[in-house]
Amino acid sequence: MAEQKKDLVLDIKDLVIHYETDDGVVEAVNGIDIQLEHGKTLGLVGETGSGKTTTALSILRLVPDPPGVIKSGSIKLDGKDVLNLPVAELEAIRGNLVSMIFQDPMTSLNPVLTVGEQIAEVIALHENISEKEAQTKAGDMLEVVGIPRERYGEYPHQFSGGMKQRVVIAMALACNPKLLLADEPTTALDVTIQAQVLETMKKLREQYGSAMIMITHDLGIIAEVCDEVSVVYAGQIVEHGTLEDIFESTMHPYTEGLFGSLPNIEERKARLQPITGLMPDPTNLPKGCCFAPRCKYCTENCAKSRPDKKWVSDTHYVRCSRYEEPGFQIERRGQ
Amino acid sequence: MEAAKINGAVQEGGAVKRRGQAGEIWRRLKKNKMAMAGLAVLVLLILVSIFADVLFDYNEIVIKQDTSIRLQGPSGAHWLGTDEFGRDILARLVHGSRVSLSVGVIAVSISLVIGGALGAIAGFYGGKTDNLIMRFIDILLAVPSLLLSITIVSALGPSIFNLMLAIGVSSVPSYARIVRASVLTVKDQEYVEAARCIGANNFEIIVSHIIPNCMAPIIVQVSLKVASAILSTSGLSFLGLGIKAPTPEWGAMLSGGRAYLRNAPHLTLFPGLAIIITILALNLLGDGLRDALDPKLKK
Amino acid sequence: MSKYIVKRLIMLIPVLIGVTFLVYFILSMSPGDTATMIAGEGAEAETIEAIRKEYGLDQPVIAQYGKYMWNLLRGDMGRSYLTKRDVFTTIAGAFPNTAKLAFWSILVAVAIALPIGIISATRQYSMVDNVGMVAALLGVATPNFWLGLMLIILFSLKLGWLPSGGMNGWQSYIMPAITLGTGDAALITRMTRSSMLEVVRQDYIRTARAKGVPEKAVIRKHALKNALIPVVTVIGLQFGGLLGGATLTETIFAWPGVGRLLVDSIKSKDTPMVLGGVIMLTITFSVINLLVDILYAFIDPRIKAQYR
Amino acid sequence: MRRQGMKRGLAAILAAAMVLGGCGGGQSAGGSGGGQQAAGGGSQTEAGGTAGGVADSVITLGDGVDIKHMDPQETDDIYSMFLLKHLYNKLFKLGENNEILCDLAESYDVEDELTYHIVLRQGVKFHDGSEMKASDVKFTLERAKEKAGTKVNAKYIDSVTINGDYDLTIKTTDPYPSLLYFLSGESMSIVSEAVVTAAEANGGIYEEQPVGTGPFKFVEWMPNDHWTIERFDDYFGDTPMASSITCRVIPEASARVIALETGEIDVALNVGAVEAANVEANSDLVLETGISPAVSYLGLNTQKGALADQRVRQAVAYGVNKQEIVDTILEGRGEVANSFMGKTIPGWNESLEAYPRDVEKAKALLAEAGYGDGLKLELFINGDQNNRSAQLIQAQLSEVGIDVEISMYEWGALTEAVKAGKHDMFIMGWANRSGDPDYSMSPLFHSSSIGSNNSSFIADDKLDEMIITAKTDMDNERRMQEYKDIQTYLKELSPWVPLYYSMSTAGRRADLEGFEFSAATGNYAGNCHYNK
Repeated sequence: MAEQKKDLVLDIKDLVIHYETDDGVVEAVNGIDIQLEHGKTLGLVGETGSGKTTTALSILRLVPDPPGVIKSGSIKLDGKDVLNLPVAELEAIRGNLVSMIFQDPMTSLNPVLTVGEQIAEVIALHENISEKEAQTKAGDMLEVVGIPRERYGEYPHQFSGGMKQRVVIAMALACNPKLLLADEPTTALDVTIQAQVLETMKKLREQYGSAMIMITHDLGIIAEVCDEVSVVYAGQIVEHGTLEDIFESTMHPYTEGLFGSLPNIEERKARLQPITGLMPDPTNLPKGCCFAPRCKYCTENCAKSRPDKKWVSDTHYVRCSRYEEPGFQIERRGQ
Repeated sequence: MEAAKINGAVQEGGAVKRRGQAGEIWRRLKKNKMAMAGLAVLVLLILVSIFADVLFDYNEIVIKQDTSIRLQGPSGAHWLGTDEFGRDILARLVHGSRVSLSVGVIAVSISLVIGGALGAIAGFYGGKTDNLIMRFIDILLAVPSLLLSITIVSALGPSIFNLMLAIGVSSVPSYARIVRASVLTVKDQEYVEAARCIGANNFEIIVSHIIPNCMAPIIVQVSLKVASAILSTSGLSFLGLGIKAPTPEWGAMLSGGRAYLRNAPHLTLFPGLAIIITILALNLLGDGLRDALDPKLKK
Repeated sequence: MSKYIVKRLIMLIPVLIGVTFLVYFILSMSPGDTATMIAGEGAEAETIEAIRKEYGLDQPVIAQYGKYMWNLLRGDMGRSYLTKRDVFTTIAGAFPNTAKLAFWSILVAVAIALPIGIISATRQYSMVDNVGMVAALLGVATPNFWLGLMLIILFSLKLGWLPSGGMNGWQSYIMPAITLGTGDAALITRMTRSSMLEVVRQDYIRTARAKGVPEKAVIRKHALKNALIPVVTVIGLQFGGLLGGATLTETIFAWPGVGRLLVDSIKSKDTPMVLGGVIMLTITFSVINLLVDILYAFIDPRIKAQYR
Repeated sequence: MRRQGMKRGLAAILAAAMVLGGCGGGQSAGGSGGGQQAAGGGSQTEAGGTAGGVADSVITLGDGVDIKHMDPQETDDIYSMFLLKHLYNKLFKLGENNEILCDLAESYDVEDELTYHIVLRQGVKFHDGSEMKASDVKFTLERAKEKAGTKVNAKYIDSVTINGDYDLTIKTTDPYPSLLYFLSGESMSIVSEAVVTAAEANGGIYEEQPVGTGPFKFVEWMPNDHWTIERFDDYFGDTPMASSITCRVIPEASARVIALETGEIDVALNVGAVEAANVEANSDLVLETGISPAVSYLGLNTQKGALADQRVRQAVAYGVNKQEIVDTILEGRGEVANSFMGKTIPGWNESLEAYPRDVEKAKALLAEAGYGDGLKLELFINGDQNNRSAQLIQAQLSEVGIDVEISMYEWGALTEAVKAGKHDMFIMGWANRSGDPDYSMSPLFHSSSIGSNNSSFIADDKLDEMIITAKTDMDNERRMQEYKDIQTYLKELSPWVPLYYSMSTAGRRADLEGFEFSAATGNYAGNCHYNK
C-alpha cells in the first residue's frame, strides 16, 4: 500500500487549507494526501480553482496568510516538518531542497533585475560560494536551458515568453532541488514553445534526478512526463494511481469527464463530451460528494456523505460511493 | 436595432452591477475600523454644521463682541475660550465648519471637474490634443497659485465662491495629470476594446470604464486636497483674499490668531485641531474607500 | 537618451513663452496700478506719472511684453521695479537658499515616509499600519506656521538648542526642514504604502520567496525597487514644489528664499521679478520632471528602452 | 533719563557751535551734530577706561521688513531710511521736537523768501576717501529734481549756485517754507557726484555700493536676510560706539522677539503691540516706545451716497468707539487720535477733541439726514490689523444703525479701488515723515489730490484756500496757527474719523547701551554697545 512507500521526498497527510475572507471561508484544500518517492513525477490534474496551486504553495509554506490558513495536516519534505519549521530554515529549503516553476513566465520574473542576477541570487543564497562563482554558475544554468550566457545582463522584457520560462526553469533547477513543483509551466505559452519547454524540463529533471509535481489540466502533458497521477476536484484527490491506472483503468466519473473533454484525433466521429455544470462554490461545498451535482452516475446516496478512499489496487484508489455497489463501472471502462 | 438592444442590455446589466458594487464596497468599508471612525467624525461634523444655528445663535453669540472678556482661555462660560474681540471660539468653530467644509468640498470639486475633464480628454484622444492640453497644464502649473488666486478674486470680486474658484483652479494641474495617467493605462485594456466593439461611444467608455478605474488615485488626491484647500483659505485670508468678516471660517480664524500665538495660543490651537481632525477623518475614510474600491486589495 | 533629453528641453521653449505671456497679462490685468505700487504708499500723482514714464508702463501691454521678451532673448531679465536690482542676480541669490532647504526637507520627508510606508504595507491593517498612517497625516494636516512657531518656542526659546531663524550654519536648517518635511511626508508615505501593496501581490515577489530569499531582502531588493517608480514621481513633484519656495515657512524662520521673494513681488506688482521667478519655476519643474524620468530609466529597464 | 543726558550734551556742543559761527536762522536750538553724538559722547567718556572692549561692539538688530533701496533719492520706505541714516548725512536734520538742526550744513541763512545761503562743514569725507564739497550738494539736489520720488518737492528748487567749495545758494521757485524739512529727509542724503556719475554711466544704477559721508560704511546686503555696515573711521563727527551693525530681516514679530530673548539679536525693531508684552515681561529686555508720527483713520467718501451728507459723516464719527479700538487693536499701546495729523508734527492742534462716542447723538444725526431706519455702508480694508479695526467698527456702528460690510482687498487692489472712489469707507494710515505739516494736508485734503491720495474725495473751496495759504506762508508762527485752524475746520467737515496714534516700539537687551530710539525721526543704532 501507498503508506508503506519508502524513501519519500514528500509526504503530505490530510492537508486542509482554508482561505478565510470577509466574504466567507473558502475551503480550498480538503484533506489531500501525497506521497512521492525520490526522482518520481506526480501529476496533479484538475480544473482551475480545484486547489492544486494551493497545495503546491503549501509545500513551500507560501500560502498567502492572511487569508490562507493551514487548518490541519502535515507536510514532510525530505523528512523535514515544513509546517513547523522556523522561518530561517524554511528560507534555506526554498529554492534549494524544493523549488517551484510558476504558471505565468511573463510576471514571475522581476522586471527590474537582470535574468542573470535573478538566477545568481538563488545560487548565492543557498550555496556557500562567492558572488563571482554564483554568476558563473548562473551563466552555466542559462546555457543548460538553451540560452546563450551572453544574455546574462539582459532584463526580462527583452525575452520572449518561452525564453522567460526557460529562465524560470534555470532558476528553479539552479540549486539541484530534490523536488520541483511545476505549476502549469506551459499554459501561458504557445503550443510549439510548450513542447520545447516541456522537453527541456523533462531532460533536466532526469539529469538532476529531482522528483517533480506537475500541476496541469492537460492530460497530454501528464501522459508525457508523469509516473503517477492524482486527480483533484474541489480540494480533494478523487482518484490516484500510476499513469497506467488512470489512463487504462479510469475509475472516477470526474476523471472520465476529463478524458471525455479531450478531442480524440483517431476517432473524429466522437463528439466532445464536456462535463456539464460548474465547480461548486468553494465557500459552500456540498455536504456529500462534491462532484455529485455534475455527475451523471449520481444517486441520492452520493449527496449524503463524502466518499472515502477506496483502494482498488496497491497503487490505485478512488473516492466514489458508487463503488460500494458491486458491479458498478463507468462508461469508459465499458467501452 | 439589434445593436441598440444589446447596448441597452449591457447598460442595464451595468446598472445592476454598479448597484451591487456599491453594496459590496460599503460592506468592505464597514470592516475597516479606521475608515468607519473617519466616517463617523465626518458625519458628526456635517451634522454640527447643519445644526449650527440650533447650537449657537449667529447674531447673539457668534459675532457678538465683548472686548471686556477678550483673549480669555477656556472656561465654563466659554469652553474653548474667547478670541481677540471676546467672541466665543467654540461657537465660531461650529459655524465656521459650514464655510470651511463647503470651501474644501467645492474647491476640490471644481478642480476635479476641470482637471479631470482635461486629463481624460488628453489621455483619451492622445496625439496633438494631448500635447496641447498638457502644455497648457504645464503653463498653469508654473503660474504661482497665489498670483492666480489674487487675480481671480480681484477680477471677480471678493466672495466665497470666487475664493473657492481661486483655490480650485490652482490645483487643476494635479488632477489633470492623475486622470491622464490613469486613462493612459486603462484605455488600451481589453475590456475597453470590448466595450468599443459592442458600440459604446467615447463618452460612455470614459464614464463607465475609465473613470471608475481612476478612482483610487483620485480619492487619495481628493482627500489630501480638501485639506490643503481648507489650509489655503488661511493663507489667502492673511493676504486679504479670504471670507468677509465677521463670518467665521476656520482658515481665517487660524490666520487671525497667528499674531497672538504666543500669548493666547488657544486662538490658533482650536481651529488648528478642528482642521487636523477633519483632515484626518477625511483621509482615513479616503484610504478605506480606496481599499474598498480596489477588489484586488480585499482580504 | 541624450537625444531624448534635448527633445524634452526644446519642448520647454513653447512652455516658457506661454508662461511668460500668461503671467504678463495676468499681472497687467490684476488689480493695482503698477506705477502706483512702485511709487509706494502715499506717493503723489506727479511721482506716479513720472514712474509710469520711466518704466515704460504707459506703453500698451503687448509692446511691453515684446520688449521684455526681446531683452530676455538677449539674456537680460531686467531690473526689479521695486529695488532696481538685477532680477537674475536677485533670483540667483535666493534660489540656492531655497534649494538647500528643499533638499533637506525632502530628505526629512523621505526619511519619515519610506519606513512608515513600507512597514505599513508589509503589515497592512495592523496597529503599526494605522498608527503610522495617522502620524503621517498629522504632518500634512498641521498648519506649517503653527508647527514652525511651536518648534521655535520649544527648541529656541525654552531649550535654547537651535537658532530661531535665519540661514546660519547647519543648525538653522533643522527646524525649517522638519516643518516642511513633515508636510510632504504624508503623500509620500501613502504612495509608498499603496505602491508596495500593489507590488507585493505580484508574481515575481512570490517567485523571490519561493527562491528562499529572506523576507527582508524580498522587500528591499525585489519589492522596493519596483514600488519606487510612482513614489519617485511624487517625490519629484514635491521637491519641485519645495523649490518654488514655501512662503509661510520662510517667513516664520526668516529664511531668505524664493517663496518670500516671489510673494513680495506679486504683491507689489514687480513684474520683472515675478516673471523672473516664474521662469525659474518653469525651468525648475521641467528639469525636475526630466530628472525623475531619467531616474525611472535607472530604476526600470523597461522604461529605459522607451527613451531611445 | 536719557533725554536729560542728551540735553546736557547738547549744551556743550551748542557752546562749541556758537564759536564756529552757529547754525543760524531763527533756529536757536540748531546745534551742529545734534543729539546723537552728544549722547554718544557722554557714554564714551564713561567707557573710556575700557575703550578696547567697547570699540569692538558688534551689534545685531532684527526688523520685520527688508530694505528696498540704498540710493537715497530712490528711497521712500522707513526700513531703507533706517539704513540710510547710518550711511549718509543730509544738509539738515530734525531734532527730537521736529526742529531743524544742521548736519552737513554748518550754518545757513534765509536771505529772502526765495533764497537760502548755506555754508557747508569742512573736512567731511566720503567713504571712498574723497572730500564732500558744494559740488556734491548741488549734484544731489539736481538729481533729486530728476528722480520720481523726490521730484514732487525738489521741483520747488529753482537753482543751486556754488559760491565756493563750502558755500552755496539755493533759490526756490515759490515761497517754500517746507524746504528745510524736505532737505532734512533721508531721501535728500548727500551723495558723491563722482561715485554716482561713475555708477550711472552706461545705463548702470547707483544702488549696490552706496557711498556716503555717514558714520558707517556699507559692507553687504543679502536681500531678505540681512544687511551689514561697519564703522567709518574718518567720520567727521564723533566715532560711533558700534564697530559693526548687522540688521537681520525677521518678518514674523513673535520670532523676532524670541530671537531677542535668546540673545540672537540685540535689538528687535517694530515689535508691535501684541509682542510688546513679551518684551516687557522679560527682565533681560527693555521696551522702548514712543508715539509714532502716523495717524490711522477711517476715511469716508464725501462724494458718494449717504456719506456726502456731512451729518452722516459726523454720525459715523460719533458712532465709532476709538478708545475700544486703541485698547483692542493696540493692546492699549497708543492714543485716540484727536486730530488729522500726527501729534509729533509741528502744527498739530493739541486742543482739538475727538468726537466722543455718543450713540444717541449719532442716531439723531442719521435721522436728521433721513437715514433713521438704517444705512448700509461698505468698508474697504487691507491687512490683518485693519481687518480687526474694521470688525470693531462694524460692531460699533451696528449699534448706531449702520450696517457695515467689510471688503478685504490685497494692497494693490485696495489702492486702486479707493482711488477710483468705489468705496464708502476705508481704513488707512498716514505717516508724515517729513516733519512738515503740509505733508499731512495737501496730499490728503486738497481737491487737486483727488485721484491720488485724497481718497475721501473732499473738495471744499475754503479748505483748499486754507491749505494753500499755509503751505506758502513763510512766517512760521502764523503758519502753525493756520494749520491748527485747518484741523478745526476738518473736524467739522469730517472727511475722516481719525482713529488712533499708535506707538512705535522696539525691544532691546537690558544691558545694551546707546540705542537711540526715536519714534518721530527714526532710530539710530550707531552708538549701541555693551559695557563689558
